[in-house]
Amino acid sequence: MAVADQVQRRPPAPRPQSDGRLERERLRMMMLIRRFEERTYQEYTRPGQKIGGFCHLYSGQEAIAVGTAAIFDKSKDYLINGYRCHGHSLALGMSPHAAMAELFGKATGCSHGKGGSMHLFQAEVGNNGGHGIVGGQIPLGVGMAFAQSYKKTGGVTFCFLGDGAVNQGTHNESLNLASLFKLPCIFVVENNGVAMGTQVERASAEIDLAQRGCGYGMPHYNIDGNDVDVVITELGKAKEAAARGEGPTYIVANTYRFRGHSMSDPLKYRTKEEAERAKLRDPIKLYQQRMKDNGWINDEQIEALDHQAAQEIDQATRQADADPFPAPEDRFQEILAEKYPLEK
Amino acid sequence: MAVADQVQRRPPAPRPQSDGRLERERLRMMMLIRRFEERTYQEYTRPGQKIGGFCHLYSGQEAIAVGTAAIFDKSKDYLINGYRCHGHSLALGMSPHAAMAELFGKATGCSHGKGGSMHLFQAEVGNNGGHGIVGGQIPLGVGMAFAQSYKKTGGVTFCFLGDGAVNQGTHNESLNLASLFKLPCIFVVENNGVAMGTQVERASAEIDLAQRGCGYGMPHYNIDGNDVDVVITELGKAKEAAARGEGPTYIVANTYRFRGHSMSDPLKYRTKEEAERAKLRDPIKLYQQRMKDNGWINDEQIEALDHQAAQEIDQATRQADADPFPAPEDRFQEILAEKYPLEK
Amino acid sequence: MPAIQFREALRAAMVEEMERDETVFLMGEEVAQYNGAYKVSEGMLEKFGPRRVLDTPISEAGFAGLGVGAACCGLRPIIEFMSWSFTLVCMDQIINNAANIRYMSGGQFKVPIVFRGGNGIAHQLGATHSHRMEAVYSRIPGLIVVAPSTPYEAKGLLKTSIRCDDPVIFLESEKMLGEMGEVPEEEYLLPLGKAKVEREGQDVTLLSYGRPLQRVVRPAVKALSNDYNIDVELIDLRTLRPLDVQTIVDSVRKTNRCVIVDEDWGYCGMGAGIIQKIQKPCFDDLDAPIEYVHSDEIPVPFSHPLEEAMMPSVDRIIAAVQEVCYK
Amino acid sequence: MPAIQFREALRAAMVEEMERDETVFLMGEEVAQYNGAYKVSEGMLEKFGPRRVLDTPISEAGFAGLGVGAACCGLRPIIEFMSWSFTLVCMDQIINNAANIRYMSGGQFKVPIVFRGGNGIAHQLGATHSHRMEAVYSRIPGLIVVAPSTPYEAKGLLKTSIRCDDPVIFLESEKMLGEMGEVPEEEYLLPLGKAKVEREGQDVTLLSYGRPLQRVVRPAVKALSNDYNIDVELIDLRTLRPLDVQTIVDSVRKTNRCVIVDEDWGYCGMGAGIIQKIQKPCFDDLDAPIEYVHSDEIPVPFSHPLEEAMMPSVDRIIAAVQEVCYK
Ligand SMILES: Cc1ncc(C[n+]2csc(CCOP(=O)(O)OP(=O)(O)O)c2C)c(N)n1
Ligand SMILES: Cc1ncc(C[n+]2csc(CCOP(=O)(O)OP(=O)(O)O)c2C)c(N)n1
Ligand SMILES: [Mg+2]
Ligand SMILES: [Mg+2]
Repeated sequence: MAVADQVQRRPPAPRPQSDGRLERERLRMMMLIRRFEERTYQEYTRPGQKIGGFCHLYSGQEAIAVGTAAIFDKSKDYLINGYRCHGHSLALGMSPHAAMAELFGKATGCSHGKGGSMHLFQAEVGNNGGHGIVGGQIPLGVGMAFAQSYKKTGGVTFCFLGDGAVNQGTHNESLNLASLFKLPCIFVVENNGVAMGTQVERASAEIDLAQRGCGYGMPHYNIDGNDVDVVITELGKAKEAAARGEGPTYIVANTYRFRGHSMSDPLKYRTKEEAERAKLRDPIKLYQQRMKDNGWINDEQIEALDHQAAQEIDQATRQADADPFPAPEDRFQEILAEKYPLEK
Repeated sequence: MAVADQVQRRPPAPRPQSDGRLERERLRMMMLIRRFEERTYQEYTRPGQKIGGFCHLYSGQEAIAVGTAAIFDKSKDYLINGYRCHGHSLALGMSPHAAMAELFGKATGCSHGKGGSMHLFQAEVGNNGGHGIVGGQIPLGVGMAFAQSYKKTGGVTFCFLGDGAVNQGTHNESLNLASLFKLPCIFVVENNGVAMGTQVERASAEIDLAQRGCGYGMPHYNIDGNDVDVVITELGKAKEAAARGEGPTYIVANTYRFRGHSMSDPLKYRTKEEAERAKLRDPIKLYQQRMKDNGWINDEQIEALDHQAAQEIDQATRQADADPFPAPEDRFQEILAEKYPLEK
Repeated sequence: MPAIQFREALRAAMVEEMERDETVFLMGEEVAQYNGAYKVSEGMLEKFGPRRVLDTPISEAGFAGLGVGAACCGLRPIIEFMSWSFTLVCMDQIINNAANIRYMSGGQFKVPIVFRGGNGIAHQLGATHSHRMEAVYSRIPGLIVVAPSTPYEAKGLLKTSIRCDDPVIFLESEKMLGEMGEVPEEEYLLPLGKAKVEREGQDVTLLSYGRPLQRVVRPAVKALSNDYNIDVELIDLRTLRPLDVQTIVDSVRKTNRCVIVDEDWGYCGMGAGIIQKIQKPCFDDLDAPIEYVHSDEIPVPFSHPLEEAMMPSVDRIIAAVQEVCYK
Repeated sequence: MPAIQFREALRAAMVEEMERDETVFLMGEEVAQYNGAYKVSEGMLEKFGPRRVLDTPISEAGFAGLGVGAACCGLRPIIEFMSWSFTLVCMDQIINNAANIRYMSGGQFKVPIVFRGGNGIAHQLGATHSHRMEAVYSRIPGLIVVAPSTPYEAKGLLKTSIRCDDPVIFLESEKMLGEMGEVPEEEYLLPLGKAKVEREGQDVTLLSYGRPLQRVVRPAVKALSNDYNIDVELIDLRTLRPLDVQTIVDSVRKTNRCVIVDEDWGYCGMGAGIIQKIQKPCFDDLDAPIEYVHSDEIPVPFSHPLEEAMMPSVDRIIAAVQEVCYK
C-alpha cells in the first residue's frame, strides 16, 4: 500500500468563507484530468493505437496538480516535472486538445509532436515540462528558481519528482544547491508508493520519504497528497516562505497511482485489496464529499460536471485525431535557435 | 576553521590494559606518514621536480588512516578511498618505496607508474585504491561490500570520502543502496573542513555533515578524527555492527588538512590563526602526549622514532629515484585481461 | 533447431552461466519481482532467489558502480540497464571505473562485468530515450562492445561475455526482444572480436550490426539480390570493440565497394569509427567512396512519421548500394 | 597589438560580455573566492560580486543542470568545469537537457549557455582526468562545439559563444592557459562554424584544433616547411560542430592530401568524425588515404615518459605528412 496510509497526516487548514466557486473549478479540473487520462487509456489500448511510446497516467494523483495550480501565479511561477505530466499541464491551463494532439504526435500538439506524452511544455504559463529521465529535471528546477532569484521576479518554482527519483544522484546535488543558495524552489515528491513495480520500501532504505529531505537545512515533511485543500495550504506556506527568501522546502505528498506505471504494466505487484482500499481515498471522491458537506455542490451538478468534462475531452480527442501530422521536413526544425556560421 | 572544532566530541573509550607496544607502532606509522608527505612536498617543489600531476598530502589527518588500519583485517576487509590516499596506503603496509616510486612514475611503483599519486593500489592487502573522481569511489565501495556479503567472507569495507564528496550524486545513491541491501560498508567522511578552497559551510547547506547521512536508515554521527583512539573505538563499533549483518554506518571524522589541497594551492583562504589553532590539535602531538602520560614512551624514544622514519623515507626515495621508468612499450600492457578474438 | 525469442536466448545465456558459476549474479531495475521491464529475466528470481537476482532503486550510477566494485572483488555481475540511454547518468562509473581500474592499478584487478540492456531507437520514446551509445563506448580503451543481431548470436555472445574477464558493453534492442530465431539445444559459445560474414557476395560489402541489421539491412539485401541483381557480401560486425578489421578489409578488397548501415547520427558516430579503420587499408581497393547510411542528425522526434523518416530505410540502403555500384 | 595570456583572453571575453549583458553570470567550482582553479576568473568576484560569480559545491550534475534551467528562463550562464573529464558525471544534463529541450518542446525554449573548461591531456593527471571529450559532444545534434587554439581565437570565439542562443561546449586546455598571443585592444568577435585557413599551402591539407594545434602541429608545419620543403595548408577548425566542411573540402581539392591531428584515441574519435565528413566529397581528389595522427588507444598513463609516448608528436606528424606526400 502506498505510504499515504502510513504517514501522519496534517489536517487541512480551516476553510475561509467561500461561495464554493473556486472549489467547483478545482473539482472540475480534477474530473477533467481523470477523464483525459481515461480517454488516453482507451486511445492507447484500442486497436489501431493512436498513441505510441511510453504513456504515464495521472489518475489518482489529481489533487496534487490541481492544488498546486490553485496557488500558482502564471505570470511568474514555474512548474517542472517528470514524465507523468498530463495532469499538471491541464491544471495549468493547457487545452486538452493541445495535450492530446501531442500524445498523438500531431503538429498541433503543445510540443509540435516532437515531445510526446512525457514532454508536455507550455512555456507561456510557466509550465516548463515534462522530462523523461528520472531525476533529470531536478537540477533544471533549481536553475529555474535560480533565474527567479537572480532576476528578483518574486516567482517560485514547483519542482515535482516521484518517489523513485529520490534515489537518483541529482536529488542530493539539487537539494543541497537549492538550500545553499536559498532559492525559491519547492520540491514536491509525489509519493504514489511505487516506482514502476518497485515499492518505496524496496527502493528506499528509509521508508518515511520526508526523511530523504533531511540533511539539507530545509523543512521537510509529509502531507496528504489526496486532499486538495491540504496541498493548497501546505504548498502555499512553502511558497510564501520561498518568496520571502527563506529558501526551499521539501514536501512529500503521499498519494496513490490508480493505473499501471505505463501502459503495458500488468500490475501484478498489487493486491486487489490494496487497490480497493486506495479507491476509498480517491481524491476526487473525497473532495466531492467535502463540497457536498459544505453545500457547495450536489449530485446533479457533479453529474453535469462529469458529463461536460467527458464531452470536452471527446471533442479535443476528435480534433486531435483529425489534425495533421507534422510534415516530414519539420523534423529538421527547432533544433538550434541560430543559423551557422554565426556572426554576432 | 575545520568543523573538527565545532562538533561535539565523543571521548575515546577507556583504554584497556596495554604495554604500549601497539600504540607505539601506531605512533610510528603516523610519524612515518607525516615524514613521507613532507618528503613528497619537497620532491614536488624542488627544482627538477620528480613528481608530476596532482598530489594531495595527508598531513594532519593521519589518525584516521592509522586508526582504521588498527582494526583492519587484511585477510578479508577492504579499504577504498579518494585521491588523498598516501596515508591509507602506508598505514595498510605499502612500502614507502612502492608508494614513492609510484609518485615518481616508476615501473616499481605499486601501480607500475600508471596510476600516480591519486591511484595507489595494493590489492593483496585489501587496499582497493586511490580514485581520482570525487565521489566516484563510493559506489565501488558499496560493490566491494556487496561482494563480501555475497560471498559471506565476514569482511567489511571502509569507504572513505571527503567533505566535498558528500555533494556528489553518488553519495545519495550509494548510501541508500548500502543500507537497503544491509551491506557491511562503513562510510568514513574525512571532514578536513574544506574541499580545495571551499569551506564546508560554503558547500553544504547543512554544516553538520553527519546530518548528510540522515535519511538512509543508518547510524550517522561525528567523531574526532584527530584522536586515533577515538577512530579505533568508533570505527571498530561500526565494523562489528556491519560484520553482525546490521548494515552500514556513516561516520564523519572531523580533522584538518595541514597542507594545501594539491601542490599549487597558495592557501589564501585560510588565516594564520586558523592554522595555528589547528596545529594545537595535531593528531601526532596529541597521541605523543597521551602516550607519554601513560608512560608508554618518552621524548628520546619519540626522537628516535622520528629519525628512523626520516631515514626510511629517505632510503625509499633514493631507491625510487634510482629505479627505471617503465619501458615505452609497457604502456600497451595491463589494459585488458583477455586476448581478442576471445573464444571461451 | 528450435526457434526461440531473442529475450529467451538472452535469458538462456544468463541462466546457463549462473548455473555454471556461482559468482554470476543479475542486478538492475525491475529484473527480479517484476520479471524484467521487458521480461528478459522472467522466472530468474524464482529460479535463483533474491541473493542472485536483485532489484535496485533508480540509481544507475550507484548500481553500475556497485557492479564494478563487486567485479573487482571476485564476482561476475550482470548489470541490466532498462535502456542504454540511461547510462548518460552513470557514464563515469563505466568509463572511469570499469574501463580504467585495471590499467590505473598496474593490472592488479580484472573487471569481469557485463552491462546489458536495450540500445538505440525503440518506438516513439523520444529524444532522451533513444540514444545509440555504441560509438561513445566503442571509443574507450578497456571496454569490449558487443551487439548481437539474432537470438543465436545473442545467446552465444552473451555467454562468452559473461565468462570474459574484461568489462563488456552488451547492446540489445527493446524492439528485437520478440524476434524469433533458431538456437541450438546444445551449449555453444561465440567469439568476441570476430565479425561474421553472413552472406558471401561479389559486388559490394555491406557492414551492419544489431537492430538495423535485422530491421532494414537484411530486407535490403534480399531486395538487392532479387530485384537489382546486386550480389551483396553482408557482414554482421557482432563486436564493435575490438573491431574485426581484418574480416572487413578482406571483404572490401574483394568487392571494392563498401556501405555501412547503422542508426547512429553519422558525424562522430559508429560508422565514422569504422570508416576511420578501413579507409586507409582499403584506399587502393575502393572503386567508390564508402557510403554510410545513418539516421538524420537530429534529436529523435516523438511523432511516428518523423521518427520513421529519420531512420535508415530499405530504400536508403538500396540507393547507397546503387551509388557505390554505379548502377 | 598587446600580447596576453590565453587565460586573460578568456577572462576578457567573460568580463566584456558580463559588462554588456546583465543576464550573463559565471558559476563553477572555485571560480569566485579562489579566483579560479586555474586563475581564469581571477578578480571577477571582486568586480561583479557574489550574485554573478558563484562558487559551487562539487556537484557537476547539479550546477550544470542549474545552468540549463536558468538558461531556459532568460539567463545566460557560463558554467565552468574544472575539467571536461568531470562531465562524465553530468553528461545527462548536457546531452538530454541542454541539447534536447528546445526540440522536445517544439521550439518553446532557447538554451543560451556556455559550458567551458579544460579539455584533454594536461600533464600526468592520469586516465580519469585526461579525457578528450570533443567527439562525444560533437556527435550530438543541438550542441555547438568550439575549441580555440590561440588567445585571439579564445577571446573572439568565447564572446560569440556567450551571445549565441544555443548551448556551446567550449573546450580549453589547462596547458594552454599561460600561452601568450596578440589580441586587439578594440572589441571583436569571431564566427562560430567557420574554420580558419591559418597558413595557405599547396602540398597537403593539415587539419587540427585546440591544444594539439598549438603543441605539436605548428612546430611540425614549421619543420616541414624549413627542413622538408613541404608546403602545408594548415586549417584551424575552431568549431567542431557544426564542422566547416566546405573550407576543408576546398582545401583538399587543392592539395589532394589530408592529414588530421588531434589527441583523441582514433577509433570513433574526433578525427574519425572529420574523415566521415570528407572521404566522400574528396574521394576523387585524394591522392593518398587520409592520415589521422592521434593518441595511442590506451588509457592515459600517469608516468611522464609513457604519457609523452602516447601522444601525437612532431615526428609522428612529419612521418604522416611524408607518407601522404609519398616523400
Ligand atoms: C535515469 C532513468 N532510469 C530509469 C528510467 C525508467 N523509468 C521511467 S519511470 C520509472 C519509475 C519512476 O518512478 P517514480 O519516480 O516513483 O515516479 P512515478 O512513475 O511513480 O510517477 C523508471 C524506472 C528513466 N526514465 N530514467
Ligand atoms: C567529479 C569531480 N569534480 C571535481 C574534481 C576536482 N577536485 C579534486 S579534489 C576536489 C576537492 C575535494 O574535496 P574533499 O572531498 O573535501 O576532499 P579533500 O581534498 O579535502 O581530501 C576537487 C573539487 C574531481 N576530481 N572530480
Ligand atoms: Mg512513484
Ligand atoms: Mg575536504
